[in-house]
Formats: sequence, structure tokens, C-alpha cells
Amino acid sequence: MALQSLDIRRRSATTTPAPMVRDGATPDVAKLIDTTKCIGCKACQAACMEWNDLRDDIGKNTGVYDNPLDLSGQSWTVMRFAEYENEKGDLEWLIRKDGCMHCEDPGCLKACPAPGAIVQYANGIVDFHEENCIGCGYCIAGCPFNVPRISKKDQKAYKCTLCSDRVAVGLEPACVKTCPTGAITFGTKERMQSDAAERVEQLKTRGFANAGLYDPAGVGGTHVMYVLHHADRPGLYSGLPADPKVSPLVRVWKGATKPLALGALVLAAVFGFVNYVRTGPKEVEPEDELAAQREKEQIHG
Amino acid sequence: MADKSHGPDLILRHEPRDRVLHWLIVIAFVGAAASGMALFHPALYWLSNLLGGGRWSVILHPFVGIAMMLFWVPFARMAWSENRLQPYDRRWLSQIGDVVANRDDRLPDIGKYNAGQKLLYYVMVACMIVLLLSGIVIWRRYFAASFPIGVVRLAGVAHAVAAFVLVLGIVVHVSAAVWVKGSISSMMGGKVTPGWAWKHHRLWFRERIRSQGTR
Amino acid sequence: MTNHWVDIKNADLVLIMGGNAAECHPCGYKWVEEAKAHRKAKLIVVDPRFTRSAAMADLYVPIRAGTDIAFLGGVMNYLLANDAIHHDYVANYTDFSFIVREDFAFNEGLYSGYDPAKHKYDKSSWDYERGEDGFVKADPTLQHPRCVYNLLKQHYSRYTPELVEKICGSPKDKFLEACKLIAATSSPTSAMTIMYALGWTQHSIGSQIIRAGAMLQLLLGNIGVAGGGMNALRGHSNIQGLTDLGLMSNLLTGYLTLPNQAEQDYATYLTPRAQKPLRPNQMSYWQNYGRFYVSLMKAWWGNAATAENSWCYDYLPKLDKTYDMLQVYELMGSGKMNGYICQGFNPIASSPHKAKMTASFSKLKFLVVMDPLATETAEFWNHYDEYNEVDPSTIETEVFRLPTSCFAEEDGALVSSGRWLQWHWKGAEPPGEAKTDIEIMAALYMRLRDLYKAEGGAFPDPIVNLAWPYARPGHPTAEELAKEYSGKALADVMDPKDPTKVIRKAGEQLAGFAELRDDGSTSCGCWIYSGAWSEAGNLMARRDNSDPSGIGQTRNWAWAWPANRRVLYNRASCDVNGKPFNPALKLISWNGKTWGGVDVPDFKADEDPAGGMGPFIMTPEGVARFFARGGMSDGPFPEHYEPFETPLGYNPLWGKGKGQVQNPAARIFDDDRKALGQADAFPHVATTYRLTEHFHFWTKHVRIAAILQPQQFVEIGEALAKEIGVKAGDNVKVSSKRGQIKAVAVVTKRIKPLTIDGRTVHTVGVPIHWGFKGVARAGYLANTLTPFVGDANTQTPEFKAFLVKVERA
Amino acid sequence: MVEVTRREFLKVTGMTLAGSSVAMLGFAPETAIAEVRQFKLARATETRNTCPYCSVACGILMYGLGDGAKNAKSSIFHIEGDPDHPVNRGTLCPKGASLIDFIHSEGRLLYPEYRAPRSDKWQRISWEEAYDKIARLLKKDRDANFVAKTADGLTVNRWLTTGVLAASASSNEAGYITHKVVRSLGILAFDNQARV
Repeated sequence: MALQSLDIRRRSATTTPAPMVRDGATPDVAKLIDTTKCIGCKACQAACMEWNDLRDDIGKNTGVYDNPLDLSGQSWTVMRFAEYENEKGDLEWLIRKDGCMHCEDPGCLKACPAPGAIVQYANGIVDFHEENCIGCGYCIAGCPFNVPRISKKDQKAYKCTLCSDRVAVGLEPACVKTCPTGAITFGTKERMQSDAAERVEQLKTRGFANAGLYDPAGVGGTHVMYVLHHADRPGLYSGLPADPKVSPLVRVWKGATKPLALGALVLAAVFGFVNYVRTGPKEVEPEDELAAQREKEQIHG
Repeated sequence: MADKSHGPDLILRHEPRDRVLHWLIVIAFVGAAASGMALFHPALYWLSNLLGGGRWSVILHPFVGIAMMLFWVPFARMAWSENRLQPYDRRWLSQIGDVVANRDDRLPDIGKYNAGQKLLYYVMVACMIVLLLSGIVIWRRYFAASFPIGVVRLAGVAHAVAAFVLVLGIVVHVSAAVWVKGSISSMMGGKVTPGWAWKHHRLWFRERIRSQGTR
Repeated sequence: MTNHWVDIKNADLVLIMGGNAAECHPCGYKWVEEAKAHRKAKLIVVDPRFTRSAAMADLYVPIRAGTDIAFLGGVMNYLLANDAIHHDYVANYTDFSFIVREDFAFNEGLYSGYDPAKHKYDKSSWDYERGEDGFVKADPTLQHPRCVYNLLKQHYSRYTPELVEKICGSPKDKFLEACKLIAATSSPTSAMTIMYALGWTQHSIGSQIIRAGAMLQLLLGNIGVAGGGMNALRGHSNIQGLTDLGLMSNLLTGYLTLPNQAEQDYATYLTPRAQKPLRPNQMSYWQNYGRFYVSLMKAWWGNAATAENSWCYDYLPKLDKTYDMLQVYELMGSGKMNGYICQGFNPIASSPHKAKMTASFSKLKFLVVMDPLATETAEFWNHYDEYNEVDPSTIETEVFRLPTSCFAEEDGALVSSGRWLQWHWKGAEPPGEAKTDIEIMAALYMRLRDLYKAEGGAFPDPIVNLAWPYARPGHPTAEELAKEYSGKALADVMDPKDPTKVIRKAGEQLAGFAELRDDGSTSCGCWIYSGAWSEAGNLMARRDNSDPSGIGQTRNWAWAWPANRRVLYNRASCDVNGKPFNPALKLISWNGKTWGGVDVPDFKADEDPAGGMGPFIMTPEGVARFFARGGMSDGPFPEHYEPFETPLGYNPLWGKGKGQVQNPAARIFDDDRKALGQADAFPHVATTYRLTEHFHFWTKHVRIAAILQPQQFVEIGEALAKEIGVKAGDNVKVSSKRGQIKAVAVVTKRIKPLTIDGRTVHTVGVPIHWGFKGVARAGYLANTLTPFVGDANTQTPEFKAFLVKVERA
Repeated sequence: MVEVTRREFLKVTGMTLAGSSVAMLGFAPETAIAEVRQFKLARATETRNTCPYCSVACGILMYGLGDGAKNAKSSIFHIEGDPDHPVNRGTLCPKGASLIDFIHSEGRLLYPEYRAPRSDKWQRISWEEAYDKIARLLKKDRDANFVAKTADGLTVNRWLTTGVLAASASSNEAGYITHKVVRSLGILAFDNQARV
């Protein structure tokens, strides 16, 4: 399923459709992160750094296991650890691998003003092309999950590519391959959904009545999904949004406003021009000068 | 026009300092607007080439905006008193149809600026404040990371709206300047003919003539 | 491991205790998740900390560090009291019915035979009664008051759930929930696996904790079956191999032992080791000890080893005592050692009591460090801020630091915890001038040999006569050495059933240890590895991962010792008639003529089960022992003793001022006893451990690992943090009687205070991993805090339970 | 004067127009075609190895520069799990997944070094010098302190004043030859990392 320029579904800041005649076997892919199997070992973080040749700063311990503390230009995925005491008083360590969710309807792409800096491939992967990135950071505002980061090194936006280079040659992403417990799996979106459904049923028999799949409809579904023990409360997982949507502000800003405003500007200019042509310039006529002269003399009497 | 500009009895409309500020503002505006509009709509992305491409537009836009602000503050302060709305401004505005149709003889006598100019002035004041504040919030390089994402999103919209209004105002302003002959040369050379002043800003004309009387 | 990693997927219940598999062995731990997902298995984690393993558990039970025997004893009491044991199994495959000598006794925590002056037991009373036939007496009805079953029941009847809660701080309801789950695996078709690591080993009672776990598994009939077993996770990639190869003070290869100095001749040495069966028709496989020994000596000294010189018996050094690490550093500290070679090991960081370590090393005349990395040990003399406050100008030691290759730069085999010998291949040249350990050892040896040949010196014979049959003597290849330890025929080897038939021609590689001979006709460097490189080639390099049975027995992947056997004691997975207890997970069975199945039978292949031969062929009894006899230094049954640094000061089994508090036979030297802290000054129980992001003291040199966990920290519970006024991210000072460290505090709900006999005890987690060398942020070596106390049997230091005080820094 | 200023004015306001015409003439920056990053392992040499950390003994694949040709000098640049390995099935833990930084760690030792008594620094020496010095020190100590017989006449043939600590991650073959050499010298103070 090698990907190339013709396998693009969406492209940022592009007003004409991407080449879209192809409609074959390239399936929608997805990564399924089963938080109930995740031990927070950070192997995915390591594999991500290793494969993508990323080395963040050697940071500090701030009193938690999380490190690096947040996503950055060189940390495209981080584990977020939350200690939660359930109704029974038992501790649950809810650990979530954070990173790009690869939304079907990507807010970053919507917000991006640089043509081709963000693309969505035919398989659903949302990828940043840093050579086109202008570093404006609009993708950050556009992302409902607060994922993209501008690198301090080159002022360009970075995030998880879902290892588009590996997927393009038929491999699984590096984090998926490395995951020791099998908490991260990869396949067609359809398969991941059915696997998740099976796992959710299992979890329900193991005492997690509210287990469920996180594939939020507000962004058209995602190509990175979570199985949660507490799907009724995604916020327990270090603030995973319950109902993520591209912010209405961003929709306004990057949606209808754009053509309307552009239209208004064009209309104003056209009106000025037409009016000029129709009525002619406002010129000062010799009689105006004479009138002025007369009045001047009057005043100075 | 040219022969009128060096007549012995021309009236000074714009001080040299103000003319310089005005044109500096114009230059900054063109830079900021072009780069801003390039980021606003993909159809205008080519405008980013003015400042050297998308990346340079993003880098320079805020600085150019700040520069525009710096030129604009003294300029606006200078024009503050002359832009206070007067009773005749309402009448002038109500007769906007006559303005557009060049039936200037029907319009009331007005001071140095007409109501349209004054409104533009206030719109600019508002827009510039909004642009400055929202611009800082979305200035990715230095500030954006320190604001909550909701504030950044709001600022993004506010910046776009204010810029739109400002650009729209400037379109009107430029159209008017091209339309009203003698305006541009006045901002270049600073002076207008007495007839120009008499025709467009009669109250101001009289005031100027009276003050000349003492010479 | 008795079993292997993939086999864990066959378990119905997993007990992770004294280990943290999810965190320290994540890729092996995956098989627990497989068992949970596909067999509906349950996971119990018992740990002082709510670890990453605990986060995955169906049941987490907190426990005070160092009280595992009390817990396991409590479980055994529950099983015996509720008769939740595998009756067929214990009756036939264990010593349940054997009768113990009348003079065996147990009083207030001490077994019979204790010599308080020497801190040692005379173990002669810890034995079975013998009949007139020389065999052990047994009472199959289990009525005899001194049969092992009754002694066991009596011993653990004291370990009630209430006592467990009192000693361990484990809530009674959680403990009983665990007992219930465990008891269910006494069914012949249900198996529990136990996964443990240094959380059990690193105690003054470590060996006995592990024994208690094994006994628990025997009661349940879970040893030798698929999905069962006692599975030591093992922390280093080839520590299994290097132990198999006997790189310890008192061992030769393949768990042969060095002679004691009293054993002045070969016969005296051999007799107690080649034990005759204690019950009729038992295999007692160690009867073949002589074959293993002679073949080893032929591998080492070649033609110099002859029957006349008892195969170079005198070449072997004789022990007066064990020279384990703790003993060696004690001698070093008293100035009795001059030289030391550290090969890929960082003892300044890894051994307890850093101050003592530094002082001891400073007394060496010379130190040689071979390592791929810049270790702390190689620079013990160098000043590194507050992390290594020494004055180089006062340290006389000459130090050599020799760069070695790492895994990627050499060929060879490593042995996994599942006993698989797996070959690996070189991918690049070592950096700079680095050389392989093999090359360095060969070069040093050849220098010494040449010096002894040229100049003579003290007893040069074993040196100059050492067999060195390598094509390029300075560069023995991994292949040559592997073939040497696997073994070959020096002369034609005959079939014992038909002495005219040659089963192995001279010069050929042996197919396995069954072909070893004690007449000098075979050579084999490590008998348990015999057959790893046979005439069929290098079996360790096999890569066929097919699993026809579907139960994870990939028999053609690499090679497992012994004899490519994947599950040890697998004869015990079948009943006395040779039928599998659990046909769904059949390993082997008896087909009327031979034993066979998806594993190599751990039994005599053609032995009819009707003959009554027991499945534990390495013991002279043929069965597994609940009663350890003389096998342990500190008692035939595991008994709870407090850690040497106890937060209580007494043993709650007996009460204040009564009974034996600590392990009476543990390894401790007088000076180190003085360096033990008391609970009044050091009230908090500390335990050291690894984090998943790091490996020992290596990965602080690894940039990605340093990014993932950059800075030293200690973990404390919220209650303790509140008590000392610390919040997450603050710096704290942790001190013990031996030193202090400063680190960032991770304040967590995952460590809860425990109520022990009415008082509150706080646990402090001290991850190791940081030091003064590496790319991670510099930190203190965690062993600054740890006590110089060792287990009675293995001398393993007590890193897992000691006393500290935590304060705001 | 006015003419000039007018021209300037035109210049300024016309810039936008100019920009647009330049764009129309094709001077707009090429919008790069969106393609994925090239797959970096395409023809790299794959070598099978075993993770050197814990005893799960995960299979790993090491990818090295070059195809093994004589003139190509290998250097490992990527490591991932061996999917054929029955235990890890391609997975690796965080340590295993970062092995590449172990191979290329700045903490790797590159040449033999020597620290003289009371010195506060290392000095580089040759292998020959290191071997000679160490062998001489060993022999001197052994000859001086070797115990052939105890005071009560037992043959013990042991050397207690020098000890060896063997590794925990070296191969069987390295361990085997180390044991063979160490015992031939009569050393008893010999241990490995099984316990710590």
C-alpha cells in the first residue's frame, strides 16, 4: 500500500480537490490503544524517538513519572499517568499514551494556512510536511486534542506521523511494533473497531461495566482510538476530552468567514472602482477655486 | 493638479511629520495586510511572497504589525481632536448617497475631516487595539504558548475579524483617496488648493483662511 | 525458570510477587496479558508498592517489604486447612509421607542444631529416618506425627490470616481473596504460575522465600505442568548462562561444585555428590556426577587430565569457605586482597554500602575494569561533586580501564531465563580500539602462560597445561568455545547396552550428556549444555518458530538446557499412570512403551510408570522436598524472620523480646552489624528497585533512556509526604545508618502506609539507576544507603528491606 | 517633486500587483508534493541479535550501513524487535527500543587507559602495555600469595589475594573462557552478577 502524492485525501490551504480518482484497496488504517493493557513503560516513546530520529532534551523529574513532561517538537508521543481511586477505594493507575489522534476531520488541517503543510492520506493518516510549514501555529489552535507543537529548533510544527513512512511500505508504526503488552495494535479501522468491541466485552466481564471505545464522532472519528475502562469518563485519563470537536471559533475563523470576508473585500474594491467609473472623480473645478478666492477675500475683507 | 500645487496661496493640510507617518503606516500596512491576508485565505497565499514566502511572512508579520502600531500611535494622537464627531457629521452621513453620486453641492459644510474619515478613524482605533492584543496572543514564537488554547483560538478569530474590518476600511479609504482628486497629492506635498479645501472641507477652509489673516 | 516465557500464556492464575514483571520484563510479561485475554486468567500482584504490574492486576495486595514468607506461609496454611491441595500430586511426587528424624526440632524460631557462636546450624538432625534397607521410611497414610505432611501442617498452622495481617500489613480480606484464587489452582486442570525476581532474592531470607513459593506450587501440583512452575525472571541477559557456567566462588560448570579443602582426593569429593537413590527404583541423576566432572576436566586440561592424576583433581583450588562478593569486599576492606578484575560489572554501584565499597577498593593495589562503558567502578577514585566525594591523591590503586565490545559487536550465545541458549550475530566492529572479552581473556592468559613457562613460579602446572586448542590462540572464536562446552568424543563412545556398537565416533560433537563418559573418552565444558552444538550443527542458532501444539512449545527455536527440554519436571504433568493431568495442555505422556509429546521428557524415556520412579530425577528421593533436609543453611522449612533492619525490633510471630527475630544463619560481618540502623532513628522502610525506563547502571549512558527518566527520585506515599511537609517535585534527603542521598520526591497514592502490629509503617521506594557517570542527570548511587547483609544461602544482599529516614532537603 | 512622490506612491501600492504578476509568471515557491518520508531501511543489512538487558532475551534486528561489501564499513543505525522471535514477537521494551543509543553512547570506551596511584586522571596506553603490566601484576601477586598447602598440610592450591568479577551480559563463550582461565590460576574470589 505504498503511498504517494496521488493518494491524498485532504491538503491544507488548498482550494481545489486533491487527486481523487483512485478508489481501490488502500484501506482506512487505525491504531488502537488499549489503556487497559498499557503498563506505561514508554517503549512507544522510545521507539518513536528511535525510528523518527528524535532526541528531546534530557529534562528533570518534577515529582511524577511523566517524562518528557509534555509533547514537543521532538516528543511526538508521551505517556500521561493518572492515579485514580475508584468507588471501591481501590487504586487504578490510568495511563494514557498521548499524541496525534489522526482525526478523520482534522482541525489542524482545517486551520493550516500553508498549502500542503498538512495532508491527510487516503488511508486516513494526517501528516505534517515540515518543508511547507510556515510555523504559524494555527494547527495548534485548530487541534481539539492540543497535540501539535512548534519545535524550538526550527519553528516548525511537528506531531506523530503514524509512521507514515513505515505504513507506506506496508509496516506497522514503530510504537505499535514495540508495544510489549500488545496494548497498541494496528490494522484497518474496521478491524480495530471490531477488536475493540471484543475487548470491551471482555472488560465488562472483568468488572469494568463502563468499558468502551473512544472514537469521537465530533471529529469524524479518529484513526487513533482508545479502549478505556471508564469510557463514560474520558477525563480521568489526564484530561482526554469527552466530546472533542474542532472549536467553533476555529470553524468560524477557518470556515465560512474566509470566503465571505474575501468576497466582502473584493466587493468593496469593485464598488469603489465601479463608482469611480460611473460618477467620475471628485475634481476641484476652476469655479471652486474662484469661489474659494472670493470667500477668502471676503474673510480678509 | 500639478500646476495647482505650487501656487503661492496653497493651504497646508498635512504637516510633514504626519505625512511621513502616514506613508510609513501605509508601507507597514501593505506588508502586514499582504502577509496577513496570505495566511487568511489560500487564494491569497501568493501574497506571502511580498515578504519572502510563507515562513518569512509568519516571521515578519508581527514585527511589521508592531511597526505599524508604533507609527500609528502618534499619528492617531495627532488626529484625535480633529476627529471628534460634530452635529453636521450626522447630516453628512445621512446624505451619503449625495457623497457617492458626487452631488457635493448638496452636502453640509464640514471641518478638516468628513464623517466617513472620522468613522474610519475610530474603526482603525478599535481594530488596531484588537489586532495588537490578539496578535500578541497568537504570536507563536514568543507568547502563544503562555495562553490557554481557548484564548488563543478566540484571539485568532478576533485578529482575523479586526483585520478584515481594517482592510475593508482601508479599501474604502484608498478608493476615496483615488476618487477625490487632490487628496493624494495633499498627502504627498502636504498642501491643497483653496478651491479643494473650499469644496470638500469648507469649515476647515474658513478656519485656515481666518488664521492666515494674521500673517 | 522451570517453565519459559511463552508458557505463561497457559496459566489460569498468575502470581507476581517479589518481582515486577510488567515493569522490568515487559516483553515477557505480555504472556500474562495473553493468558488474561485468552484463558480468562487472573493476575494477583503482591508488592509493597502499587507497581506497573499491580496496575494490571485483578487483585493487588500490599505487603510490608521482607515479610513474604509470612504471606506465603499463610497461604500454605489456608490450603492445608481447607484441604485445597493436589492430592495425587503431593502423595506421589513429594516427600509428604517421609518420616523425619526424631531429633529434629523447632523452638521459638530456631531449628535444632544451632551454634550461636558461629551463627551456623549443624544440620544432621534435619533428615529423614532410614529403614534397614537404607531407604527412607515413609507412611503413605500420612498418619505418622513426624511425616513431612504433619510437620508442615504444624509448622504453618501458626500463620493465620490474622497473623499475616499483623506481620505483613496485608488487609485480611485481600489476603483471603488471594488465598481463594490460589486454592482454585489445586485442581489438576488448573495451573498457577509464580513470577518472581530480586524482590524475593534480595533479602536475608531470600532463598527461603523462594522455597516457600516452590512449596506452595508443589501443594497445588503446579510444578512441571504447562502454565505452572516457579519462574525466576532474571535480571541480566546472561546471568542464567554465567551461573550455568559456574562463574561463582564455589562452582564448576553445570552446577558441579568445587571441592572443599577437606576433600583431599577425588573419591572423597565424588561420593557425596554422586548420591545413591534414597528410595527404591529412583533415578538420582547426579549418580552420573563423575561423567560430568571428568568430561569437564578433559575439556580444560586435555591430555594432562588422566585417570592417574584423578583428572587433574589437584589443579582445582579447594575451598575453606565461600568467597562470594560480600566476603571478598570484607577481605578487601581488611587489606587482604591486592588485585581485582571486573569484567562488565559495576560493583561500586551494585554491591551494598557504597562507603564500604569505596574504602575496600581503595585498599587494592590494582584494579582491572573491562567494560564497554565508563563505569563508576573504574572511577571510584575520582572526585565527582557530592556524588563521589573522594580524594584521588590518597588512593594508591593502579587502575586499568579496558574497552570491550558490546552485544552488537560479537557473536555468541546468551541464555534466557527460560533456559534457552540463543545465538546472536555480530553486526559491526567495536568502536575505537575496543576488543571482545574473549580476546582480552585470551591475551591475558597467554601472557601469563608465557611468563610461567619462561620464569616458572607458584604452581605453574594448571596454567601451562591448560588446553588451548584454538586455531588462533589469541583469538578463540565463539564457535570454537561453544563446541568445546557442548562437548565432543575424544575416543569412540560405545553403546552401554551393546559395547561393540559405536554411538559416537572420536572427534564428533556429542548429541547430549547421555553420551558423556567418566573414562576420559569425552570432553565437555558444561554438561548441561551438552548437545547445544551437536553433529547437526549449532542448535542454538535455530530459528524455526513453529508451534504445532499451539501451547507455545517452539522446540526448534534455539536450544534449551537440559537436552532441549522446555518445561522442567514435565513428568509431573502426568499422573502415576503416565496420563496428563490436563489433557488440554499435554506436554508428554506414556504411550505404553515410551514417553513422548511436545516436550523432551524430563524422565527416563522408556521407564514404565508402573515402576514407581519419581518425576524429580535429580533428587535421590525421586520426589520434590517440602522438607529441605540439609539443602538449606537456615532451616528445612521457610520461617518468617524480620529484615536485619526491622521497623519493629521484634518478630511478631513470637512477640516483643521473644523468639528469633532475624535469620540466625544470615551472612553478616561484625562491623556491618554495627552499621545497622534502628527504627527510632530511621523509621521508614526502604526498598530499592528498577524502573521500566532503565536497565541497572547501563542506560544512564543511553540518551533515549535518559530522556525518558532523566533524574534520580524516590517515591513516597501521600501520608508520609504530608507528615514531613513535602510535595511532589521537592527535594528530599534520604539517610540510613550508612549514608545519605538527595533526590526529587515523587509523591504518590501508589505507596500506602501499612499498619503493622498496630503501628504505622511507611514504605520508601528508592530506584537505582543513577550515578556519577552517564548522560542522565548525575545522582547518588542508591547503594549509599543499603546494608551489607546477605542471605544465609546465597549471600545475596538485603536490598529490598532496610531502614531510612526521609526528610525535606 | 510631486511627480516623483507619485511614482513612489505607485511603487508602494503597486507592490501587491507586482507580487501577483510575479506569481502568475511562475515565481511562486513550488508547493512541495506531499510524500511520506523515504523508508530508511530499504537495503540496509539486517543482523539478528539478542537484547543484552534482561533475561527475556528478546530477539532484535539490527540494521547496518552498507550491504556487507568489503569496502562498506558497517555501523548500526537502527534496531527493532525480531517479529519471528517466539517470546517478544517483534516487541521491545523502552530499553530495548533505545539500544541504538547504547551502541553509540558517548560513554563507550574507545582505548585502554591507565590511572596511576594518586593520580586524578586517565592516561591512554596501548593494549600491549596494558596486557604486559596487568600480567606482570597478576603473576607477582600470585607467586607471592599462592597457597599450595595449608598449615595443617592440606593441598589447596588456591590464590585468594586477587579476585575476579565476571559479567552478567557477556556471552556464554566469554563466560566459559573466563571461568577456564580464572580457575587455572587457582582463584576462588570469583563471582558474577546473579544476585545484584
